[in-house]
Amino acid sequence: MGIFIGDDTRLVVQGITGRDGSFHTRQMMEYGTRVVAGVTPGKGGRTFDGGVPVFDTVEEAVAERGANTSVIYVPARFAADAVFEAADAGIALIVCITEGVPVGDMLRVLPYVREKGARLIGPNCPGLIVPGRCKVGILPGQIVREGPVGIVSRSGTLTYEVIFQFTRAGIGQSACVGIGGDPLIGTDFVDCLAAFEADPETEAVAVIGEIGGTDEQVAAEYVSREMSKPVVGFIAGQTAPPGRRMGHAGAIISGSEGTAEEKIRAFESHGIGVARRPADLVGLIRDR
Amino acid sequence: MGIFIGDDTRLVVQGITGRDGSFHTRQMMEYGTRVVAGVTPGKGGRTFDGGVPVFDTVEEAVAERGANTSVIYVPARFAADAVFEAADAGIALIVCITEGVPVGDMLRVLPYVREKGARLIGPNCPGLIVPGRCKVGILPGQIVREGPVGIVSRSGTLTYEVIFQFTRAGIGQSACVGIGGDPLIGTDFVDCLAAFEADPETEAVAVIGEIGGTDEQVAAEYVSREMSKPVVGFIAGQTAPPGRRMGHAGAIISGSEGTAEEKIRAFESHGIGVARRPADLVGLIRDR
Amino acid sequence: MNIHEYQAREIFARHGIPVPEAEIAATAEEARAAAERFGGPVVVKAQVHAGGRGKAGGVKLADTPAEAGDRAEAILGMEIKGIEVRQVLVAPAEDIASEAYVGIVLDRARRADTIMVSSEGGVDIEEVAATMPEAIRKVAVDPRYGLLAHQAALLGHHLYDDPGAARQASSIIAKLYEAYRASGATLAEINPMIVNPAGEVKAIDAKMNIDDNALFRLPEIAVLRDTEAENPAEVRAREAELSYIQLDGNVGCCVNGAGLAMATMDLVKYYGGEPANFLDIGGSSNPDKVVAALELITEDPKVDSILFNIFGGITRCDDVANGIVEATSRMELGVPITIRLTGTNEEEGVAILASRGFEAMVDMDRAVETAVGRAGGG
Amino acid sequence: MNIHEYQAREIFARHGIPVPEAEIAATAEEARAAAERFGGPVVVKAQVHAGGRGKAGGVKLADTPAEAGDRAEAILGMEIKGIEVRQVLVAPAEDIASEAYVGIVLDRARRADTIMVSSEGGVDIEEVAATMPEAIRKVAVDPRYGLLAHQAALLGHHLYDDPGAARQASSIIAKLYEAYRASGATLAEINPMIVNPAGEVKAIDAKMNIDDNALFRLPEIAVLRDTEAENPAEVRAREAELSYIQLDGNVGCCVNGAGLAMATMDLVKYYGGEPANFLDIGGSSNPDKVVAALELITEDPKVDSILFNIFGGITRCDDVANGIVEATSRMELGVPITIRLTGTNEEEGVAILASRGFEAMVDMDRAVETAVGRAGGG
Repeated sequence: MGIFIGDDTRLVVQGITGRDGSFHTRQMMEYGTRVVAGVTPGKGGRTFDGGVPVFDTVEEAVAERGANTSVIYVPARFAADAVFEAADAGIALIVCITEGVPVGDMLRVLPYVREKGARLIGPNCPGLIVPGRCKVGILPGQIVREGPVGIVSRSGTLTYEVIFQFTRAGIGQSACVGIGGDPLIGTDFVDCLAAFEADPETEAVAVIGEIGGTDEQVAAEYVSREMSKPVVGFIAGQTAPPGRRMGHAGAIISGSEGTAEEKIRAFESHGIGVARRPADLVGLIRDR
Repeated sequence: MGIFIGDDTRLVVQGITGRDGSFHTRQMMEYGTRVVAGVTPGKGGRTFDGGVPVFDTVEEAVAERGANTSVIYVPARFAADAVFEAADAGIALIVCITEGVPVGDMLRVLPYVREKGARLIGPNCPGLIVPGRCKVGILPGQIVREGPVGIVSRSGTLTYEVIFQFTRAGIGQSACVGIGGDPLIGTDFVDCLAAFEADPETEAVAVIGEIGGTDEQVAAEYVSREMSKPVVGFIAGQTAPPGRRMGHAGAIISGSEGTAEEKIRAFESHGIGVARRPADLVGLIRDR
Repeated sequence: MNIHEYQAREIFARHGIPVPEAEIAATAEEARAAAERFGGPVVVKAQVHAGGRGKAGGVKLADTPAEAGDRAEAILGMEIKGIEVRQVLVAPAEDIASEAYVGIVLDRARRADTIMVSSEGGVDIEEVAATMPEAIRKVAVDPRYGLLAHQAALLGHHLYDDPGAARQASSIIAKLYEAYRASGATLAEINPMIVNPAGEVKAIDAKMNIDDNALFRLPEIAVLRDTEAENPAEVRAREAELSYIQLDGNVGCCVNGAGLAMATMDLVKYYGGEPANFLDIGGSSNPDKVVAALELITEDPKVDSILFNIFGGITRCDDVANGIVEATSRMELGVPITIRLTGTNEEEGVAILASRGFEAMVDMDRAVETAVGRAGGG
Repeated sequence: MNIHEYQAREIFARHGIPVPEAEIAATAEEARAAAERFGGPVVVKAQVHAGGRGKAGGVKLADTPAEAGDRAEAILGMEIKGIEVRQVLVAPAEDIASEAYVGIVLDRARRADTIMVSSEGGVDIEEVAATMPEAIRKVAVDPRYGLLAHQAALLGHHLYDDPGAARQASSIIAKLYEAYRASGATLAEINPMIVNPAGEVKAIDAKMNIDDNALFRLPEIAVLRDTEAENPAEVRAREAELSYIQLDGNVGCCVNGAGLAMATMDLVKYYGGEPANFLDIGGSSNPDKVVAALELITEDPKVDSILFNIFGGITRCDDVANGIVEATSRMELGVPITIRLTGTNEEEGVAILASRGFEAMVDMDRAVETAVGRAGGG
């Protein structure tokens, strides 16, 4: 099972001929993801690596190759256009890896995607992986392992770190989703928690949050109200100074809002076990 | 009963202190419509005719007076703003009398009204009346009479003419709705036909169309597919030359589209009796 | 409102659409001089608010300046669909590798501006739609988001396989949409849009219709109205805030309300007559408008009979009656007048008319039939 | 990106917001001259990227030009939250009848720009929100429709009972939103917005934050960056495409990925140390970035121990190892270095480091604990 992607995924790669796009397309194909098409405007008619047809538009990739999922590796200035195009073409799941997308672009993209009935993951995210079955994005396939824990995170390498610790401890994952570090993202913690709750293969969930915004607080409330499965969490940025953007565009304490303390308190008050160190997540999951 | 308005109507008049607004407010109150508030920005705090409180915003009219219906008499350049405001304030039915609203304004207004769950009638319309109960707009109250025929029309005075002929012939009306003569309007024939079909007091419907667009053709199909009650029709503009705007912004034959012949053919092929003269409508209704 | 090709070209150019140079000429000599400046062969095109000018002989090629002068001479002053040609556009003839069509139009049914492109350019789009609909690609613009980059891109790709041409076309389409929106247009067309042998995409013809209702906030567009290219009576009617369209019949109609005015015309025809005009005096109660309306009707030499059809609502019957009395005291009608008057203040109106010897009827059909009879028809 | 008050004022003025005249001064003499030109009493305001400058003594009134010079003298060169004041704004002191607050900020939870107004101006809006939330009126702007006229109107009416003042405020709010959008802002504030005794509404203070990600398409905004007003090490880090923030501790951290970098800092603290910085070398595999990162860390005199924490994904461990080797061959670190390296090309990376005598660890906790110990903490 897993969530959002799986055996039915038919992937189109937007920006397949670019440096990042071509590299990760090969990685995804190696992992077993069905890459059915690529899109690079002006390069329609070519073939990528001798097997994947390249089109000028996503519309053609959907019409001719039945693509239902898209992953976006185009430069930031074209990322919003790429999401609009994928949603308009009827793509159901759009994963935007691109970092540096203007927040004003996302303001317009988010309602559009919703109106088209599509799901956007990202931008500025590592994508997602269902161990042993399908990977869309840039998460390293070698660190995951099949198993019962769902992982959702706003971060990239910190997610790898957590996955790595679980895998080393012999605990596999049902799916790992990086939702992205930007202030406005398509899929939030609650969306992923709901999917994990519904996924029969997931037995517990680890939520990796960080400073900035209130998504963790909303998630905590959701967990206590709607979830039957145990949830554990970690919040990065306890030592972050207020008012500074900690790398991620979304990781900033604004005034008194978005501190790690506030998020940890929200987790604890809603019954989510909070790890002081990433390594403690393993023990917390074992205890549940 | 009637449709769209009735005993529950609590009306706010946008532009109540203007020339048209004040005149028709008095007419509506005389007819028995419950006018609970007026709005004119900058004139909040006054009272209209000693009884109706005037506010700066529709929001206040809703909060303080429970307005649920709005009628708009503001100049064309402010009409779209007035509709946005009414929809945003939670008004359920917005009747825009104003003529000359730019079509580009309406393009943005229509989806907004729909998203807010409101209904817009007009613009460039005479409004509607439920004989003996409630009138919103400018239809002359003295020509209507209570009865079983629903009337819906794109026109103003032509509607009066038809109502007058019915009333003179002793046939009363369940409701008369002028949907407006512009290319883009909030409520179309089908919306009104559906409401008349659902209204237990309506036994038959007269549809008064004119050249331009395809609303009559769509309505004809709807009638044959969905309606149990008899429907008769008239189309104005059989002698109109192509390519010329016949007064109403929407009354124009574009290329080969929107001719009276085409509409009459659509009516007839879907079982709607078509009157050659407005006066023949009475006979057609009697025959059904 | 219609604007001329040369005016639409200027708007297009202002929005960055590649439009080849051209000059406007009101005389043969000006056309000759323009052709001389351009050098090679030129096209001479009539500037009129009427379709089908090509078929009417209003577009001609000229190889030399002298020939350009001759062509202009022939075109200037000719009538196309009843409108006299007063200006021609002179433009260098382009080498054309292929012709396409790009148009934006308000789609009433979809409640959206819709962009249409077709690789079959230079011909009437309705004809293409009828004979080879698969050549046309349509995209509706969501008014909340505007034209999205990928929409322009896929229209470009529909038109051209060559990536360079597709990119140019996408850019032109995006700019055309901007021009359309910024001008309050309800139609904007490039037909044909060409690719020349060098691979450059250009707009050769330019057409725009403007929403009259948007003009109040677009003074720079409003001034483009060429009243000389319009029917003078219609121009005067607009200035008097009347809605008037001259037709070919002999029954002059004066009605309050557009729908009722159309129905009145139809009824004239029904009773065997032919309407001389569409005339809506609107919802006002200003007697001056009635006077202006009567002036317009009586100045039309074809009119043999005048018909008033007034259903009082906002318009008050007494105001209309006063207008009729005032107008007839100022001028000699010369033809019979038939008056139908009912609704608001009907009694007062009827009394005013009676005091001057006019009879007023209540029934529309009887009034129309009478007026048609008085015109000698029916 | 932060911009200065005087820059935000210029943007506001360009969008038609009434902003009283003012001059920027870098010396006491310039401030004195400006005050002389203005005539009456003036305000002298520090231009720094830091909140709370008023409380820090960075805003002073002056009655005479000489006094303005003295005030500027006192403010220029002072440090506000660690940042040196290099410029002051000199503006005529306004007569104030009432003060209000207007702000626009990206509301992440609502996924919309949100406009907030409060009749309690001149004070911190968070304070107003905490003490008298009913004074604040918020309106979310639907990004598909933009700010609608009635929204601006009702915010104006919330602020002022007087129709004239309400109308002016609505207009200012609409223009502020335009300025906000056109500048790629994530925050725009007027605090206070005043009414003077003549009933004129004006923006007295101006504040804007800009979305760094939008700068690529706004060159006219990008040039407003005042690198002199920022931490020099952070400026250099940005030029090297590193994300770096200097802190007060002594364990220098170099990490790939922002989340992991924060978690590493937290772990330093957990093991009893204090991080000297946040540093994310990003997802690149460029050894030059590693060199630049090491330079930044070693130049910070507080650093007693360096910690690398690399989880290879797109970043390859061998590239990072090469960067470390190259940097240490060019410069003397002077402090111990602890390296955690795992993920893509881990073996190659470990081998490269081993060949130069560096030990690499796989476990993050052990590495952090070691680095803290080497810093003398823990």
